[in-house]
Amino acid sequence: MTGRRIPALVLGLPRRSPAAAIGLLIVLGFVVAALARPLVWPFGPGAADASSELIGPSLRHPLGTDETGRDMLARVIDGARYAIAVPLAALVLGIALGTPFGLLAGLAGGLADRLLRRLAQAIGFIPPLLLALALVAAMGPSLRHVVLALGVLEAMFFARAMRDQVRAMHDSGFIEAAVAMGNRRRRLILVHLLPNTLAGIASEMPRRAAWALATLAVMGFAGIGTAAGASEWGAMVREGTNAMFTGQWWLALFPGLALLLLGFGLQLLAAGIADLTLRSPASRAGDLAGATR
Amino acid sequence: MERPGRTILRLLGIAAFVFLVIAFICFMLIKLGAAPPVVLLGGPNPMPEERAQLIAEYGLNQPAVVQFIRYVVRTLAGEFGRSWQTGATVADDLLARLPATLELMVYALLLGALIGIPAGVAAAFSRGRAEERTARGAGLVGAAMPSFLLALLLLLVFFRWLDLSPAPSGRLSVVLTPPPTITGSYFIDAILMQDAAAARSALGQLILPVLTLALLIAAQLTLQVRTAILMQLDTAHFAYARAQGMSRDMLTGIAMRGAAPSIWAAFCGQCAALLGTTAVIEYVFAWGGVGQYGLEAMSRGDFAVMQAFILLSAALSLLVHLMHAGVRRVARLRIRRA
Amino acid sequence: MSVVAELRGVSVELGDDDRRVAALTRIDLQVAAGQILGVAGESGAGKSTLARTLLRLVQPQAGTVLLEGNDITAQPERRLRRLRGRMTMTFRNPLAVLNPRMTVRALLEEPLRLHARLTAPARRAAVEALAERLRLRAGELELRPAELDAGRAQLVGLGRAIATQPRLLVLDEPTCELDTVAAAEFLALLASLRDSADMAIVLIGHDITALQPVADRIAVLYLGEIVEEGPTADLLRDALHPYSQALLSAHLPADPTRRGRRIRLRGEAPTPDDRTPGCGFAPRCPIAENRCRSGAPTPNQIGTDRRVACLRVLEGSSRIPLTR
Amino acid sequence: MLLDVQDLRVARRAPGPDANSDTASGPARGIGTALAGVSFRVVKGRILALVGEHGAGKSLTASAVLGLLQPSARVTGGRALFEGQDLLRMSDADLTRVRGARIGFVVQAGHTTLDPSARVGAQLMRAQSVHRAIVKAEAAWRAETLMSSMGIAEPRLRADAWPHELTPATVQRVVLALALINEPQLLIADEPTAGLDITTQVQILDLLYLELRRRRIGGIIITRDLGVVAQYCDDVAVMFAGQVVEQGPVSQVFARPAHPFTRALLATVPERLAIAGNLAFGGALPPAPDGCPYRPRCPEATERCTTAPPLVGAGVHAARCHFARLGAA
Repeated sequence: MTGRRIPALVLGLPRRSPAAAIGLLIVLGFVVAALARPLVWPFGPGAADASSELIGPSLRHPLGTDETGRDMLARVIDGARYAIAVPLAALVLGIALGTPFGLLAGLAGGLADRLLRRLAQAIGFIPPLLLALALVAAMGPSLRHVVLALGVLEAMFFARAMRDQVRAMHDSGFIEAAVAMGNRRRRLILVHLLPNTLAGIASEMPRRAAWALATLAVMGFAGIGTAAGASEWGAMVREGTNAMFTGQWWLALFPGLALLLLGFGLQLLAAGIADLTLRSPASRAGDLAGATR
Repeated sequence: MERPGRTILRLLGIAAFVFLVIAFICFMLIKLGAAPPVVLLGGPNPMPEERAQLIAEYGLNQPAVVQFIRYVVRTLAGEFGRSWQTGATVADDLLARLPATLELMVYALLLGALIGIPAGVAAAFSRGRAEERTARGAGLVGAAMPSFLLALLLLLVFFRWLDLSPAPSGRLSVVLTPPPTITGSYFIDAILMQDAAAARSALGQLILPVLTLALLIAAQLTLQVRTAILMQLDTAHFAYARAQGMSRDMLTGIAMRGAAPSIWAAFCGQCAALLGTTAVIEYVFAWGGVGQYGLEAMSRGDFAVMQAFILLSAALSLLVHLMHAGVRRVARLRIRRA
Repeated sequence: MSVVAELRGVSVELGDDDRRVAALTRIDLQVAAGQILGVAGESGAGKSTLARTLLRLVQPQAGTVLLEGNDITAQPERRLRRLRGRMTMTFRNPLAVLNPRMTVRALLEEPLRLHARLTAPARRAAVEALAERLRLRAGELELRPAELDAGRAQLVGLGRAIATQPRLLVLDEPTCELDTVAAAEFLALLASLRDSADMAIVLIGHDITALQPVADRIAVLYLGEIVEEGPTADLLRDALHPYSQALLSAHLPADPTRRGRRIRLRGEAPTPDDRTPGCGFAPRCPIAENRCRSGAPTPNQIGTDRRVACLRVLEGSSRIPLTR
Repeated sequence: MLLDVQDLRVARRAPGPDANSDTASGPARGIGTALAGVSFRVVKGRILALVGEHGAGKSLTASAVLGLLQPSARVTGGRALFEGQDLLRMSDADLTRVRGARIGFVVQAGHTTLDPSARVGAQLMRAQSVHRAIVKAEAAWRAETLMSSMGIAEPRLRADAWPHELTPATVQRVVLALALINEPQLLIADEPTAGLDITTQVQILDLLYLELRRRRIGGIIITRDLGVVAQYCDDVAVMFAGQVVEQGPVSQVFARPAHPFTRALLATVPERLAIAGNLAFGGALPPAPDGCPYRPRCPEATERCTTAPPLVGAGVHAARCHFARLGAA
């Protein structure tokens, strides 16, 4: 797979992994919708209209309106900005913070590595969802804090993943060969270690984004860090919960379904990538051994 | 080979380290807070005497190190402070609410495993067929499903539309009085007290939250079990056994035995992370357990509760971790004995 | 003939602090320019450790490692790095040692980039010349490791090793994952290299007979010790150490008319963990005596340039009677 | 006649996107590995060697005969008559009764064949109960007896061991026992000693040889080692690019190789390897898609080789070459 060029990789994706292709399509769909909404949709997310409060789904308002007459479709699409930007920012932060740590720990080995591992293990005993919620609750509700809390937790994940990759790679042949060839440490890391370890981590990214998205939504739903934005999907579900039982089910349902769809897209993408990168080990053991049916 | 004394010492050392790290994080929650600690611990408008007491209790005018040591000592003594929302001590509040949460979690785990493990096994064995795609797709949808959305959807269908289940108003119909506490589970206690009405009501209230949690667990387990079994199916020894003409039952047995450690790890992983999801579900169903208590404390900034809740969640997953390691150790000893 | 690489009384221990295992014990070895030294031994004999010690990728606990007469035993890695163009090696598993993200061209270019001060066009030309020497096919320079089979990958590995015109080339079981045809081609290429480039080559393998076509001398390794060493022809004609004899007789001649009579050894090739006092081979040796289990034999000079570490060799009673 | 494979053809599609498909390693991915008409015979009590380079289709042939092809490959023609019955047209249920019972097999990398989570003895007993109703005590007794005749000391103790506790050579002995425990009429062994030390390799091969002879079992040994062929096999089939290019009794084929590929293969043997001359085997050249597949590497190729060569036979010795040199001596 390494030999292929990027365009060929993208064009060939539907054939090689339908799951990854559909997942990618869903995610990109949300991105495009969030960017293009002002151009194509007549209603804005904040435009209250007293004449059309709490209208059910109709042609004019496909997802209905809320109690102040705002168009739900506009609000849901507006929420996609948060649903995309916050996990993305958290992911970037997590990778930027986490990978250097993991790289250093993996390279150093020994005591430093053991200590960091124990530390990560200890922190890992707190369910990540609760830790993220607590961090935001402690720091106070603001978009920055939400990104920071999610980013720190992503960083812990990526540090650990990177560390494992480095350790595994360290024992693999081509690093030893590179040492035997007389590579400097810096070149060893930049040319040989980093590209290969990053490739190993890349497949985890959609799943981590899905985690950040879900956690963001729980924050919104529980009213923690609602400053993330009025049209954040979790917060919208929270607002619509009571209306759901009085008959206005669309208020909570559609933002919830948007969450589900985007999350599903990310999960599909992750599963597809895993399928593409993981080949069954037995298939390499020869035909007789590899035949499974 | 291993001296038990040394092993125990080592374990104690690790436990102490883990506790200190987690205590530090809980302690830091206050330091991260935007408001002064007195407000965080005593509520928006603490009385002057309350204020003085808090400062004395926590040593708030002393250096941070001293505060941390005090916090550790207090925590070890089981003192978690007072909730400014309920006015009671956090320890009492937690103890009163714990049975409700445990009841929910235990049933959900059992039901989740009962659905998820067979589904995962079936998915793996029907590799490449429609059944697998269905099970895997369902697993992925479940993995992407926001917990609160599933709860609301179930409520919408079974409570609002079909009117089959009671309102999400806690563990028991509001018109009934709870049975006296024996095990802490309203359902079991009601049965023990032969209170049919209470038992029926408790069961009715349980169904939807347990189902929600169980479905979420089952979705994850399906995916994890499927992967674990598939890895077994891809081994050369499995192919060999199949080629030797073993019956389907024997093959299933071989794959299950091989995958058992992974499945056990997946199950324990679900246990460890469960309190977070449970909190959200309790919140939706107004369950009145520790999860709802903790979540509301977080959204209102009741820091003493928040700290204790995080500690409790860590303690629970530490317990699960020990259970996981213990079983694995026993299983490995069984192998090594040969 | 100038000695290029030499080990003097080298001992290497591997493992962590809890458990140290003697991988090599008191190794004396010399290899001269223009010479191929074959090293034969079974798994656990210390072959790979020997290769890495020659290149000082492993720090020995005792003894001296010399490269072109210079003691490199205690050189810091920073200094060694500059020598790594003069002493190179190839590995057992040829595919695993190639960075999967680099093309064959980049892989061949790397040693030049590290050790030769060449301009980019000169380096390009050098890579092309190298490819021709290896008889790579058109387009193969642009492939990546995943698109190569073991034979081609080992060829690339060899190209990387000889790109900087080293003085010492160590080949760690280069043909063990190769087909017979690919292996034969590899050995033929190696022989032509020996004749054209004046370097010292250490060729490691697990079978004496497989080394025979190209090796000038052969050393037999057992449990981290050299039990016998001498010119290839002498050793093949008349192996003196019981283990060398057993190894030779275990070879299956590809000739149905030659039904070899075989020396049957007890048990399996041991790991260094199972090392017993006395001669390491004694537990499996068909002619071991009581003294073999107590005193470890030291290498004895036999004739002009053979060494054998066996107590019975001096009396001329080290030959095992053949039975079927 | 124990096994008569006639014109066996297997097509293989390029590995698809789904993770469960197989991946041929190296440049041969998807092409060239299919079988283009493989024929050979195994006689009761004789051992046939299947030799050739990696990717020539040796293992694929065995998989096809046993009905164990990967999903990406399928049989497109030919017959494989085992005691008169065509294995290729047998139902899966019938095939299951043949495999492991009447045909035993040893696969490459034997250590992966054993179930890591079951004791060795239990696996040997399990293999027996698959094919017949047997009392536990008898199954255990038979397992121990066979382990002992496979040269495993203290079989009762070893039967209680887990696979990871055994040395590679002992594992291989257990694997052999597993293949023989149901007293098959035919044994297919795919690289039975790959990865073993050479001193243990001969121990294992000696055992296998004696056991096959003693029980008058027909054997197919797939190997790349011509020494194994010369010393342990009666007949040989040389494969190249999915075809048998030469077959016959080992003594005749080794004495008078009729196909240029066989000659090249025999020239690689250490004792014969003439290093002095610059040997060009052309090992890296891919086989030709039409005509004689060996043409690109053949030093004797002519115009005629662009047409498919016929099978030229002289009695039991035959080769697929326009210029086959047969029976001259």
